[in-house]
Amino acid sequence: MSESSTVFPLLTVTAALPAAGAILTAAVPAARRTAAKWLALLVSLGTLVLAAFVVVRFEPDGARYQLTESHAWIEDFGVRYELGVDGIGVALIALTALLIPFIVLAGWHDADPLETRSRRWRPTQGFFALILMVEAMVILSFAATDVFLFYILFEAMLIPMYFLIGGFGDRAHTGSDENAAAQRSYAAVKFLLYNLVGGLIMLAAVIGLYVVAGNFSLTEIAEARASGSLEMATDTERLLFLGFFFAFAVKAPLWPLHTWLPNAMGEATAPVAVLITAVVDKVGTFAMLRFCLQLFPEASKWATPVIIALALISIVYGALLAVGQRDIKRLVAYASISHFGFIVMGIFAMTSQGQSGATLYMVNHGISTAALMLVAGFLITRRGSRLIADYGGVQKVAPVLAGTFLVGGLATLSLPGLAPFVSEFLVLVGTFARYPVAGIIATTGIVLAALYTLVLYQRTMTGPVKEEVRAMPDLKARELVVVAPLIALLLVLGVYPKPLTEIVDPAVRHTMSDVQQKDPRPEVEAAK
Amino acid sequence: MENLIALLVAAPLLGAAVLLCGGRRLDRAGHRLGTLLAAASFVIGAVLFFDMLGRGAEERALHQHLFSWVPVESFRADIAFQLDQLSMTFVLLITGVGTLIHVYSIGYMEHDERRRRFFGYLNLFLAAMLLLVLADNYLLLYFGWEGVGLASYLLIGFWQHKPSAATAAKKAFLVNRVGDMGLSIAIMLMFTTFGTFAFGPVLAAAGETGEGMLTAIGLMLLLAACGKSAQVPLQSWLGDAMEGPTPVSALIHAATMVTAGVYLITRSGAIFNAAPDAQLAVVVVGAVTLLFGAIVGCAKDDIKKALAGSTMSQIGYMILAAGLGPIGYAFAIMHLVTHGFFKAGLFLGAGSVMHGMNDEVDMRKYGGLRKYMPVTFVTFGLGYLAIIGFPGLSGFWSKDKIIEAAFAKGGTEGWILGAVTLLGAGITAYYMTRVMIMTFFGEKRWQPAPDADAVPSAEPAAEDHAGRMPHPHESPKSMTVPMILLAFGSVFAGGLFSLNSAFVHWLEPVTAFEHGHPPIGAAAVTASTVVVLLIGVGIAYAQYGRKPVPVVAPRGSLLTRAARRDLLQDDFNHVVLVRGGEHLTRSLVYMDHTLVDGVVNGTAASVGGLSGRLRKLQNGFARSYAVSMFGGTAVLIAATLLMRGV
Amino acid sequence: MNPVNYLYLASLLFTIGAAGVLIRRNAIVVFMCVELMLNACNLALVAFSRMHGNLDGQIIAFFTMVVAAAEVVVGLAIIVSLFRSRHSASVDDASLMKL
Amino acid sequence: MSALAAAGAASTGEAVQFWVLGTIAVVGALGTILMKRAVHSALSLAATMIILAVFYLANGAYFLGVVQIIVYTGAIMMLFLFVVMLVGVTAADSLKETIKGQRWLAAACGLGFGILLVAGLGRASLDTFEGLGTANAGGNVEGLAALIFTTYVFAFEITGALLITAAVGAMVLTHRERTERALTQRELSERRVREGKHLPPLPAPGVYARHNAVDIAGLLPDGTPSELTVSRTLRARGQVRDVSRQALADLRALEQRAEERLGRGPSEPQASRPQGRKEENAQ
Repeated sequence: MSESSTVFPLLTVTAALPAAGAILTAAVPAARRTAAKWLALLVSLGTLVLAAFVVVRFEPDGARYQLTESHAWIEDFGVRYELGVDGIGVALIALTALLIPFIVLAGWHDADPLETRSRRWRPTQGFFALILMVEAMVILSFAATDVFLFYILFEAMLIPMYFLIGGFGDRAHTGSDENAAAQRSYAAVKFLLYNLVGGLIMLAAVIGLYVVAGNFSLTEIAEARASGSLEMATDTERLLFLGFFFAFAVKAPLWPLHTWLPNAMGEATAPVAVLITAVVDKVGTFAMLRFCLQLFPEASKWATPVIIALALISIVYGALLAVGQRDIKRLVAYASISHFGFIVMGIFAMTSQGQSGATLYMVNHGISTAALMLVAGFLITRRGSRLIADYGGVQKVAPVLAGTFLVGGLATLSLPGLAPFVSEFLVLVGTFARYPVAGIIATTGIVLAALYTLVLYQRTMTGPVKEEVRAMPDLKARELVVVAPLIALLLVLGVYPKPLTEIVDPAVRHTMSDVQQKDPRPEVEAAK
Repeated sequence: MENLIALLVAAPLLGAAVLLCGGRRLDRAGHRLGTLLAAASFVIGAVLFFDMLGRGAEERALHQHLFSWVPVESFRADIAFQLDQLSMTFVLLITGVGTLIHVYSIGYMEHDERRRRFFGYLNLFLAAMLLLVLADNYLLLYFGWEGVGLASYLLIGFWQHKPSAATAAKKAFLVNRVGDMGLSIAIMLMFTTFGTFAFGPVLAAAGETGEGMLTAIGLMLLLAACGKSAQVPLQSWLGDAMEGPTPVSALIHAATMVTAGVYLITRSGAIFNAAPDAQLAVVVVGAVTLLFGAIVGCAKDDIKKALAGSTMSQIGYMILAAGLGPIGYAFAIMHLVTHGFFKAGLFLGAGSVMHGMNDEVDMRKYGGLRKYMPVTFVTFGLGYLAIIGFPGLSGFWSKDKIIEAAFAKGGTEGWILGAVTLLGAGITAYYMTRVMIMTFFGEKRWQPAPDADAVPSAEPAAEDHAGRMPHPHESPKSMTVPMILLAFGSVFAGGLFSLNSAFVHWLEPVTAFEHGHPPIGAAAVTASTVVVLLIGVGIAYAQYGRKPVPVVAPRGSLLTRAARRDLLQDDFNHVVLVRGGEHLTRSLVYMDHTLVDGVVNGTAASVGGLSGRLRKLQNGFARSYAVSMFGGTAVLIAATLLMRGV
Repeated sequence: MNPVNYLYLASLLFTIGAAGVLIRRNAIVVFMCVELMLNACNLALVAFSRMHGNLDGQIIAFFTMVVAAAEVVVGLAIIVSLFRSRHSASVDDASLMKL
Repeated sequence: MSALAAAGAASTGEAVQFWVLGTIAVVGALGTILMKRAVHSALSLAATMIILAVFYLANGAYFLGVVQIIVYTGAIMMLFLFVVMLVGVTAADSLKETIKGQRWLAAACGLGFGILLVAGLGRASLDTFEGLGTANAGGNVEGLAALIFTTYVFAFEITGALLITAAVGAMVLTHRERTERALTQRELSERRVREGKHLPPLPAPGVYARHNAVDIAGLLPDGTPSELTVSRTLRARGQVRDVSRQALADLRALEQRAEERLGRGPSEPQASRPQGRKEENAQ
C-alpha cells in the first residue's frame, strides 16, 4: 500500500484512546477506586463515539479498504504499520466499541477489593485497565491490514485476557476459595496455552508467508494473488492456510479445540466472559474471513468440506452439551460454541448470504450473548451460585430480571424479530444453497437451542420460589442501563438490519470475488 | 387504504409494548387499553373488509410494502403485507374472536395480580398472528409463525410458578420448533429453487420446477403445519397446553393459532396442487389426527383436555380438506371459521364453568350445572350442537361439505376418507355429548376442592375457595357477553356462509375452487352424516345419561386407558426423546471432559515427563557441558564441510 | 616443505588443548589448555597472514593475545577467589549449574 | 630462516626446524594436559609457547614472536606459576576421572574434531603462499603499526579499555577487604579458653624429624599421627606425610648404619643371624 494515509489517523486514534485510558486508569491511586471506574467508563464511551465516526466516515460503496494508514515499521522485513477497514471490520469495531461500556458498567463492582491488603493494592484499577487494553488491541486487530501487525496483536491480546481470567474470578464459586483459585488459574492457563499453541503455529505460517510473498501487507499479497503475479505451490498454500486456520479455529473456538472456552467463561466474571466470547473470539472468525479466504483462496476451497463438517459438529455438539450443563455460565459457553459453529459454517459456505450472515452473526451473537450473560451475571451475583439447580421461581420475585433474561435467551435461540434470527437464517440459507445436507443438519441446531434456553429459563426462573431466592432484589438502575440498550438493539437489528447489511455486503462481495465464487443460481432461473 | 394494513398489526403491537414495558402504574388501566387496541384492530379490519367488498373479486388483494427487511444480494426479504380474501377472513376471525376474548378475560383474570402482563401477551399474540396471516412472503410469515409460538409459550406458562405450566409451555415451544424446522427448510428450498420466497413469485412459478422438489417443499410445509396445528405426530403439546388460562386455550389453542397450519397449506395451495404425493401425506395426516383427536377426546375427564382433543380432530378435518386440493380449500377455511366460533364458545363456557367450580376441571366432579349457570349452559349447548354438526348450525354446513369433498376425492381414497370423516363425525357427537351430559346434566357430583397448593394457587379465586364446597354461580357480564356473541356466531355463521355458497365464491380468487362430486349424491352424504351423528349421541346418552357417572373414573378398557394417556404417544416421546436425549447429553458431557480434554491434558503431562527425563542429562558439571559444546562444534564443522563437499 | 604444515600443527595443538579442557579437573590446568588453544589459533593466523601476504592475520593474532592476557588475568583472579571460598580449584566442585 | 621476509615456500632449513621444534611443541602440549602436577603442566606449556614464538619468527611475524616470548612466556606463564604456588597442589590434580564416560567422550570428540580440521585443511587448496616479502618490506613492526593505527584503531582502543577493565576486575576479585580489626594474640588465647579446646598451643610437628619436617605429623602416645600438628594449608593440599611406617623404616636404616659405623665383627652377627633365621623359620 502506498504512503498515502488519511489526513486524520482515525483508526489509530480510536485504538489509542482506550490504550491511553488503560494506562491512566491503572495509574489511579488505590483510594480513588470509583474515579478509576468512571474514567474507564468515560474512555470507553469516548471510544464508542470515535467508532461512530469510523462508521460515518466509511462509505460502503467506496474503496475496499478505507481510512487506511500506512507507516514503515520494520523496514528490513517489510513489516508496516498498516491499517484499513472494510465493511466487516467496521461492523466489528463498532460492536467492540459498543459492548465495552456495557461490560465496564456491568463489572462495576466485580473487582472491588474484598480486603485492603496494602496501600498499593488496587485490583479495581487493574481490572478496568486490562479491559480497556483488550479493547484497544481488538480494535486495532480488526483494522490491521498487515499480517505481522495482526499477528502481534492477536498474540498480545492473550496477556490482558490471561490476567482478567486468572486474576478476577467469579466470586460465586462452589467450594473453598483455594479450590476456586486453583480452578481459576487452571482455566486461565488453559486459555493461554491453547491460544499460544495456535498462535505459534500461526507464527510459523506467517513467516512462511513472508518467505513466499516477500512482505506482510495483506492488500499487496491479496492483489498479487488475485492478479496471479504471486504463484503459490498448492502444498505450500495449503500448509500456510492450515497454519493460519488452526490459530483462528482455536480462538473461534471450533470443535475439537473448544474446551478452553467453558472453563474460561465459567471461571471468569460475567463481564469478562462476555469480553471473551463476544469480543475477543470474534477476532478469530473475523480473521478467517479476512486472512484465510483472501490469502489462500484455493486452499480455503480445498479445506471447505472438512471445515463445514467441523462447524456442523460444533453446532450440534455445543448445543447438546449446553443441554447437559449444570452451570449457567458453562451453558452459555457451550451455546456460544454452537453459535461459532454457525459463524464458521457461514464463512466457508462461500455464498454471499452465508458470509454476510456470518458477519451479522458475529455482531448479533456479541450483543445477544452480552445480554444473556450479563443478566446471568447479575443473577449469579445475587444468589452467589452458578448452579442452575440453586435457582427456581426467580420470575416471581424479580420479574424484570427474569424478563430480560428471557429476552436474552430468546435471542440466543434466534427468535424472529430479534437480531440473531436474521443472521442465523442467512447462514442457514447460504449453507443450504451449496451444501443442502449440512444446512438441514444445522437446522436441528435451532431446536436444540430452544431446548437448552428454555430448560435454563424453566429451571431458574419458573416453578415454586426457592427459599434462597425469596429475598432476591430485582434489577437495579445500573443493571437496567446495561441491559435495556442491548435488548433495544436486539429488537432494532432484528427488524431493521439493513444498515448493517449495507455496510457488510460490499466487503462480502469482495471476499467472494477473492475466492472466485458465485452464488449458486436458483433452479428455475438455471432452467431458463 | 392499503396503508391501514400495517395499522392492523401495529395496534396490538403497540398495546403489547406499552403493557409489557409500562410497569406497575398501568396495572389498573392495562386491561382496558389492551382490549381497546384489539377492538381498534378489529375495526380497522372491518373497514378494510367493507372496502374490499366494494371492489371486484379480482382486484381485491391489497399490498403494502413497508421496508426491506434482510436484503443480501439475491436474498430479499421484505416487511410487506398482502391482504387478500384469505387473509381478510383470518383478520376478521382473529381480531373479532380476539376482541371478544379480551373482554372475557377482563372478568376471568380479574383477581390475577399480573393481569396487565396477561393482556400484554394477548396483544402480542394478536400482533404476531396478524403478521402471520398478512405476510406476503414466507420469511415474514415465519416471523409471525414464531411470534405466535412465543406468545403461546408465554401464555401457556402464564402461571409460571406451576411446574406443570412451565413444562407445558416449554413442551409446546419445543414441539413447535420441530415444526418450524420444517418451515425454515421449506423456505431454504424455495430460495434455492425459485430464488425467492415471496408468495406471488413462488406460487406463480410452482409449476416450473420438478415435482420432486415441490413434494419436498410440500412435506416440509406439512411438517410445519403439524407442529403448529397439533397434528399427528406433533400433536402432543396441545393437551398440555391446556395448563394455560382458559381464555388462552379458547383464543390460541382453539380458534386461531392452531389453525395457522391450515392457513399455511391453503396459502401454499399452488405447491400442493402440483405435488400429489405431498397432498396425499396431508390428507393422511389429517385423517389420522381426526380420529386420534376424537378418540382422545372421548377418554379425557378433564373438560379442557376433552375439548383440546376435539380441537385436534376438528383441525384434522380442516387439514384433510386442505389436502383435498381445490375442492377442499374453501371448506377447510370455512370450517376453520365456524370452528373458531363454536370452539371458542365452548372453551369460554368451560372457563365459565371452572370459574364457578373453583377451577375444578374434572367433569366427573361436575353435573347438574344447567340450573346454576343458565347462560353458560345455553351458550355451551349451542356450541355443542354446532360442533357435532346439528343440521342448520354452523358446524353442520362446514363439516358436511368437508365430508362431501372427502368422498368427492374419488377412488378408494375417496371412500376411505369419506368413511373416516363420517366416523369422525360420529365420535365427535359421542364425546361432545359426553361432555355435555357430564357437565350440565345428571346429579351433582361436586367435591370440595383440594387445598390451595395442589391447585394452581394463582388461578383466580382459587385461594379463597380452597378447601370449601363449590357454589356454582353465573359468571359476570364481561364473561357471558362474549359467550353469547360467539354462540350467535356458532349458530348462524355457517348458514350465512353457505347462502348460495357466498364463502366459496369469496375465497375462490385465492384458492381456486372446483366443485367436488361425491360418488353418492350430496344429499346421501348429508343424510348419512346426520345418522352417524345421532348414533354417536345415542351411545353417549346410553353410557352417561342413563346411569349415574362414577366420580372416580373406572379403569376402563385398554383403549380407554391408552386414550387417557394420549394413546401412549406422549410416553413414547418421553422414553425415546427425553430419556434418550438426557443419556446422550450426559454421555457427551462426560466425553467432552475425558476425551477431548483428556487428550490435551495427556499431552501436557507427557511433555512434562519428557522434560523431567531430559533434566537428568544436565548434571551440572561444567566439563560435561563443555563436551557437548565441543561435540556440537565438531558436528557443525562436519556439516559445513559436507555442505561444501556436496 | 609447504608452510601449510603450520596449519596442521596449529589444528593438532588446538585439538590437544580442547581435549585437555575436557579431561582436566584442575581449573588452572584447564586455563592453560585454553591458552594452548588460543596459541594454536595464533599460529594459524600467522600462517594465514603469510599465505595471504598481508599483515591482517598478525593483527588479529595480536588482538587475540591481548584478549587472552585479559582473560587470563580475570580467570586466574576468579580461580583464586574460588579457592579461597571453597579450598579447591576443581572445576567439578563448582557444579552449581545443576538444577 | 629467511632474513626479513618469510618466503612463499619454506626453505629446507625451515623445514628441519619445523619438524624438530614442531615435535617438541606437540610433546609439550601433550605434557600440558597429561602431567599430574600443575607446575609441570605450566612448564611444558611454556616450552610449547616458546617454540610457537620461534615459529612466528619463522613466519615473518617478528613483532608477534617477540611479544609471544615477552608477554606470554614471560608474563602470563609466570602469572600461572604464581597462582599455582598460591593454590598449591590440590586433590583436583589427580588424573582420575570422576564423571562417567567423560574421558571417552572427550577423546572421541577431540579425535573427531582433529580429523575434521585436518580433513578440512586437506580439502582446502592452500598451496599458494604469497609470503610476506612485500608486506614486511617497510619492516614488520611498521607494517603492523600502520594497520593498527589506521584500520584497526578502534579495536585497538577497545582492547586498551578491555585490559584496564580486566586489571580492575582482577583486583576487585582478589582483593579481600578486612572488615574487622585483626585479633590480637591475647584475644585469640581468650577465645581458645572460651571454646575450651586446645588450651595450650597446638602440638608441634616433626617428631622423628630428620630435616625441618613441617609436613610430618607428630605421633600421639599410641603411635597414631595427629593431624593437628600439621599446618592447615598442608592438610588442604593433602601433603601431610604419613609418619608411622616411614618413621620406623628410617629408624631401622639408622640402626643399620650405626652398626656399620661401629664395625662390629661378623662373628656375632654370624652367630646371631642364624638364630634370627631360625626364629624366622620357627615362626
